[in-house]
Amino acid sequence: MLVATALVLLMTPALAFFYGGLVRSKNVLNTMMMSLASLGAVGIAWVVAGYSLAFAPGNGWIGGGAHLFLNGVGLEPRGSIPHLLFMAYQGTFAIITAALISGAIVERMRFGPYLAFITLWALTVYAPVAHWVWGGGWLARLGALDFAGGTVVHVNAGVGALVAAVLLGPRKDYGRQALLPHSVPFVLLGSSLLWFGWFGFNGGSALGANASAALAFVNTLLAPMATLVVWMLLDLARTGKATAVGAATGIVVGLVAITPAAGFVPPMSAVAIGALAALPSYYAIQWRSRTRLDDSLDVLAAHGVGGAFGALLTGVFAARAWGGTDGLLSGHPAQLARQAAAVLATASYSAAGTYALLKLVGLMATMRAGRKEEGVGMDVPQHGEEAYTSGEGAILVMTDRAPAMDVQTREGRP
Amino acid sequence: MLVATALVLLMTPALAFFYGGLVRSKNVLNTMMMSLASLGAVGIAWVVAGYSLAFAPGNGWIGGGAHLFLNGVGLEPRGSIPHLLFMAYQGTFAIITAALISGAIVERMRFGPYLAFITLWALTVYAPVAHWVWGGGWLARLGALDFAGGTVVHVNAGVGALVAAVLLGPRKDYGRQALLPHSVPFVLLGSSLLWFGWFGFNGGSALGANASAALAFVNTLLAPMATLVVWMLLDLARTGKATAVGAATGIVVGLVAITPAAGFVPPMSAVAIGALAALPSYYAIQWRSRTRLDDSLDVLAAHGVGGAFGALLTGVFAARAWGGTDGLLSGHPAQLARQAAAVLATASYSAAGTYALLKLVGLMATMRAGRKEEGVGMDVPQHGEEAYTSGEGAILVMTDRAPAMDVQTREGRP
Amino acid sequence: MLVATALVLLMTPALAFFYGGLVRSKNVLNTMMMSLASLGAVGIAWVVAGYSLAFAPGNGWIGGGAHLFLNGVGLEPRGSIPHLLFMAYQGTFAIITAALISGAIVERMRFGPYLAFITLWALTVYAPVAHWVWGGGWLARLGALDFAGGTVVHVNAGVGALVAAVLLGPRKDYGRQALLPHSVPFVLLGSSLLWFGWFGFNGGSALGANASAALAFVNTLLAPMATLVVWMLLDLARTGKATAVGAATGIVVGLVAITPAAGFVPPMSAVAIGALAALPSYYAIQWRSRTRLDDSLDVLAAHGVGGAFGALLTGVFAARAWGGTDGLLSGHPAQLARQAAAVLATASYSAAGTYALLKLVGLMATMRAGRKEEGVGMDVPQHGEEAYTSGEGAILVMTDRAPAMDVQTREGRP
Amino acid sequence: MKLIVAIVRPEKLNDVLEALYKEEVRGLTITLARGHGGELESVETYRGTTVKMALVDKVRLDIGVSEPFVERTVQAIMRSGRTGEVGDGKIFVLPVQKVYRIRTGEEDVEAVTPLV
Amino acid sequence: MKLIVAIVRPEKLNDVLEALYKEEVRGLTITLARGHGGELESVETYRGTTVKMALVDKVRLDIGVSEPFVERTVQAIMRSGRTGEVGDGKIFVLPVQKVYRIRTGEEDVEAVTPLV
Amino acid sequence: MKLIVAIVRPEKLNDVLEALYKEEVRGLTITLARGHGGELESVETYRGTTVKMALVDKVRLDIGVSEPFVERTVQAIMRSGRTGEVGDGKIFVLPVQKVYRIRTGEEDVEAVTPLV
Ligand SMILES: Nc1ncnc2c1ncn2[C@@H]1O[C@H](COP(=O)(O)OP(=O)(O)O)[C@@H](O)[C@H]1O
Ligand SMILES: Nc1ncnc2c1ncn2[C@@H]1O[C@H](COP(=O)(O)OP(=O)(O)O)[C@@H](O)[C@H]1O
Ligand SMILES: Nc1ncnc2c1ncn2[C@@H]1O[C@H](COP(=O)(O)OP(=O)(O)O)[C@@H](O)[C@H]1O
Repeated sequence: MLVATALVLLMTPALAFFYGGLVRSKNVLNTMMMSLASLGAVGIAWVVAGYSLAFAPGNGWIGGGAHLFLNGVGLEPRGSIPHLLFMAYQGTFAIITAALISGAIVERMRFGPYLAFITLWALTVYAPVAHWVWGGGWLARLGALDFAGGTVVHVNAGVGALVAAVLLGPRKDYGRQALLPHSVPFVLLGSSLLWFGWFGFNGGSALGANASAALAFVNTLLAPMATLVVWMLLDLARTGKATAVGAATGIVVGLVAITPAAGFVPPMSAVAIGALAALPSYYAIQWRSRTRLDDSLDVLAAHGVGGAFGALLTGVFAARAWGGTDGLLSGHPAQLARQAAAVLATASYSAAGTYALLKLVGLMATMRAGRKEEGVGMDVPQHGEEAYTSGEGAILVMTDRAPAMDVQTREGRP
Repeated sequence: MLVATALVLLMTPALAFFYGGLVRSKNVLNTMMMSLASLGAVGIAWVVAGYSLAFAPGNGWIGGGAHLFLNGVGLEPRGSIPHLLFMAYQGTFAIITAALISGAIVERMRFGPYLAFITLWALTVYAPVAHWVWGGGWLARLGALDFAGGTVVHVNAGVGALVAAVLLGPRKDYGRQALLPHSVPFVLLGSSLLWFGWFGFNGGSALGANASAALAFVNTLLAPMATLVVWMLLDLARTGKATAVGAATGIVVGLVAITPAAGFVPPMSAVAIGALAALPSYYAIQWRSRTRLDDSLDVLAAHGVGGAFGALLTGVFAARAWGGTDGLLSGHPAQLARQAAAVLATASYSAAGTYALLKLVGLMATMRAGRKEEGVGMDVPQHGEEAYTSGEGAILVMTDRAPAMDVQTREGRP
Repeated sequence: MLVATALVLLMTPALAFFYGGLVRSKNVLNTMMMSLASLGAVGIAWVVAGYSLAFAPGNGWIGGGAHLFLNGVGLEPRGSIPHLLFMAYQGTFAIITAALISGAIVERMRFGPYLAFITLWALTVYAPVAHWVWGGGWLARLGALDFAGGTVVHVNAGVGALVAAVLLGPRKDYGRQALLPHSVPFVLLGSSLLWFGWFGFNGGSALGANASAALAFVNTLLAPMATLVVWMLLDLARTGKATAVGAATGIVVGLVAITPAAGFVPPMSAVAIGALAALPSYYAIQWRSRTRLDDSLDVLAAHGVGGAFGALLTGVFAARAWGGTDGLLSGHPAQLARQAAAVLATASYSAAGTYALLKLVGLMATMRAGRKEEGVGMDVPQHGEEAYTSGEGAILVMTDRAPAMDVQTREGRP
Repeated sequence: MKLIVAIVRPEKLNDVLEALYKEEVRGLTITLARGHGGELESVETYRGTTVKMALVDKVRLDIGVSEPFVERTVQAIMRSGRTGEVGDGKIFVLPVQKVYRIRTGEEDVEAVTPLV
Repeated sequence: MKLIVAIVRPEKLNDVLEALYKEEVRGLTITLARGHGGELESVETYRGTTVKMALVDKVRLDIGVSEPFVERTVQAIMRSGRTGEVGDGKIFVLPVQKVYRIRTGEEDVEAVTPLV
Repeated sequence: MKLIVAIVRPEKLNDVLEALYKEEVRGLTITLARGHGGELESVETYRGTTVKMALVDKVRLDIGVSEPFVERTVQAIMRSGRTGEVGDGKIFVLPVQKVYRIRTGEEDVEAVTPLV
């Protein structure tokens, strides 16, 4: 479990590279910071209140205040692992879920309002949904299956991303100019590290190194392989060329789709889920890019669609013999209905919550960068840095001197 | 074991970066995809048939069909770990072995034929050899020692690479122009992640967190350190400069050389193996670069020579007290002969098999990219993407419109 | 423990990227090699003598010669893990500590003398200090707390860096031109992998997967989160912009500060330590950049100041209930005094030892690169390579021909 | 024959290319450059170091045109590259003695006329 | 004195350098550029987005030569840089008023004569 | 009007910019370039391959100036860009027929006079 938590933590920087490689070089630091800052802002919010809202005893809708400020969270076991570690593990999920949303609004949202938004989102949208499914809330009682977060994490983030993209509006050049990834190797690095980290995400969700963990682990290996193959074939069929960005996307979609099912389905079903999941996401991306919906890095198509589809397929393929409840193929169509209910409930709540929060943040501050800032790129105006510098023509400013210092530096040197 | 499997999986992307950094920037995506695609194509082939051919009961030469489509591979233990996990762990080995070969033919082989080739190679070359050594085949009965794949993985891939390089012929500019690595930091990233992943490769081959794993682990730490030191010294002696590409190569050679010996030799012998292994590979690279043999990324010198040398040294240094059979230094020269037999058998079979397969694939499709494609680089013609783009001068094409659309986009905007 | 050791090993390449991203592109290979070469040089020195000097039975000041050349270091348990593994784990600490110093002298120190220096430093400065604290030496007897190396690793390296920066003098353009990071994404990659590896550093220091490890682990998660938040707030307050380099630095400072305390303090104290530790390091960096002290990558401010502050805070927050001795807040101010003693002793010894060693190395060889070499960058003169090449205009030289060969190549081709 | 050298803002490049396209200017070469003029300098900070970027990213276009095209080309660039804020760039018109098309060896006016 | 500006294919650069070397043209400066002409455009796809690359990588050479070298230099580039397919590039010959060698302050012809 | 094209060492760029600043030359454009001249070539090795780098990094400055500024500008660059070792670079002075400021449409001398 220690290792699993470390692996999930690594997913957030991995996401930073996946997203960072996909944007233009003038926005890469901003994009990466949107993921990394979640490690700070959401992480601390989780410790202060999020964990308690999700996992302290409460009602069917939300947890209580018993664990605010980690009150009563110590080294005593919770299930088979120390309570503290359980809290940390769950915290890494909250962090990455919030960070996922950033893919919808990169290259145009100001950094301060973004930080405020994801911190609030983690507390008011993520924590309740986590409570519903894993904290003993109403979806858990209903019997919806979500092994490692297909609905809680991916549907939730995907729908949040959709709402955020709509509210912020498209980038000024969207649909007019080609907005190309500045470093595809970074995209491949990110998706590879995501896969590596995802073993902690799914494998660790068994909360122990047992047979369930082994199953979840192997399924996390097999499903993305199948998605990768199908995605490459779709690419080849459509344009005759298997793209690298497509391969990276396919891996992520396969990981997303197997997440809710990982510990509940036999391995060949994992292959099937992975292969099938390529289709809706692939076509969602094709369709999205022809609309005015600038969900810039396709969070909805990869995580929302992939997660929802995976959650439904869980209801199809789940088998009691492999650790789940029986699903459609084992003769229990009711499970599919429960899965659909979970997806719908999460999607609705996430949409409403994200909408309300963004409106609130929009009242406090301007969320969107100006056209000029967008033109120059977010890195310099928002972070005061460039990602790649040659240093030539940069004039050193002595911070403890008067404003006239740069002339003085120029002339006053030995 | 879960962790070890995840680590070995990570080695394939690590290889993608090691290889990707060494090529020119116009071929980096193609080179990286050659490794990453193995995760899909070989992975699925392994699940479908490869595992069965290697590990299902059969004769001394090949396994049977009992485990086709993972039939009968479940969570019951095989040895000390779940059978399914054993299958997955072995699958990651097949994936990386096939990917290794790509280093010999980068910057000129077309992607489709490459995919077909490595998929078939994994089934018809890798799976039988794995059966010989680890699946209870004739080399196992002979008593050849191969802890984690010195012959199965490295000699096998190295010889396959040699044959592939010869059959495809050199790149058009090979020996005429300098073909330089476009990003040495990526090479260093790749070799570092390879080292990290190799702990799973060697440490995991003990199939449990026991003393043998600890020994294999520590040896995997010590041998590359020694190789790195010797390599830097050789560099310094030859040119006065310790190169970074050399350091990365040295680390990989050390890892390769210790692979067959990891769990069988005492730690100071691991240091000796690491140190000695630098020599043949170092001089093989020097020699190769002066020939017409365009094994572009020196798979033969690093993996073939390093693996063979390591396998022989295993026969020298192995000691019963540390988990092996006694070797030459412990007074059993016979073990050295057995090791030599294993190396020769693997090399011969790999050469013959690779040759036959490439001829077969060559009958079906043109394997080699045209001169013009080679000039432009493989990324755009084969994958429809550039690795690093600035986006300027890229004209957006609306995919759902008529061919005249780009003019229309240029003029029809608000 | 296997995993923890692998994670700590990964920290050295992570450091290579953290440092490599911060320098100019003409020095990146040199900077990365300074970290990676430590894996070879210090690693082998550790095996040969360092481990024995630190951990073989000796007196209060230094270990003995019983374990030279790993004599008597086998698979028998030492504490709860095999002795060999304990040796390897401690070796990775020595390697990274020596590599940390390089941040103070990048872009100007010649590579050969650097190698000699860190090898000697590991033997004569690191090994004794490790003996004092962890090998049963006088600081251990005094009762100073250092969970995973706040003093041994960070104060030690930070002070060594200070001395090295002073003795080598500033870069020729320091304070005259802006010396900017050439790749901030690499810096973020490095700091993310450092965090990931640090779980092995702190979590593994409990030497087992027990409750103490879980506590250390969670604290290693929480403290940097708090530092990151505070650092971003300090940045926002000072310039209105949260920098990415700042975020990366903040994460490292938080990791450093929690290192001595990780297994001794409750989680909310870890948050407090992380938050507080941002302040001295932040202002130390601001102050340093206005002086003539060219500690180029702020090793002193991040590791020296952060480590010392963390060691003192350990004396404040440590609690018997969580595995430590009671500290100031639990009513034992004496512990704070012991911590201060440990910091002072380490700092003094490190300063003296580093000074003596550098003077010695300086007698043997010129340590500093010439002005011209500094202008061209260290990569080409010291390593014979460029980090990023396009290959155009590079003329191939046939190494086995006479000096006139390049004309011959130009003309003699088909 | 003239060589028109224009320095424009990178964010305006697509507009300029479009305008030139409409004027039937078909051949041109662009280079990434950095300019220094009266523009506002942007301030950046790296750890303790504060830095003014005195050089701003620009794109340079080199366009070889025959006499009748000079004015149209200049006007097209001026129209499409203008934002009205300091930093829009400059256009230089240089005399050219001779132009060759490498592919065919054609000279001068023929060398710059597209052969579609 | 003339300044010869040549735009050539990057894959031909080594050949061009070799040809110039044989003609004893010793000094030159190259810049990476991107060109737009009559070349076939290459199509790329990124997720749903399809893109035509209207700009193709080129290399620009700037060579200052004294009068007697002009013709030889131009011919050398034309010979070595030619593939015969659209996109081979152009050569511009610009008049130069003055040339200086920074190291010595030498002017004009001396400034471009190598002093080996 | 003249266009001054100077090739200088990158490590001297800051000095050159400073010298130009003191001479009140306010507008200029720089481009990264690589030069080939009489400089010592640097040798590099990658695995078994040894390579001579025949091209050395340089920076190119393009400065449009009115006649009275030509001499001052040239002298400033020569003074500040000189190290005395082979490889310091060259300065070319090209005639310019016309200059425009894109922002305002101003021409010639007005186009290069800063409007602070
Ligand atoms: N004299 C000049 N020579 C060459 N390039 C110049 C010159 N003056 C300006 N430029 C280029 O034009 C850009 C904008 O010029 P500037 O004078 O700042 O704006 P404006 O033309 O709007 O007054 C500069 O960044 C520089 O690249
Ligand atoms: N009028 C021009 N001015 C500047 N550069 C040009 C011009 N025409 C072409 N070029 C450059 O030459 C390259 C090839 O030109 P193109 O006309 O496509 O081929 P060709 O010369 O073989 O007919 C272009 O990519 C561009 O860089
Ligand atoms: N004839 C030329 N045309 C264009 N650029 C040149 C020419 N000669 C030299 N250069 C540029 O000037 C740089 C230095 O020139 P070089 O002749 O080596 O040194 P020096 O001027 O000190 O004798 C070269 O790297 C190249 O960029």
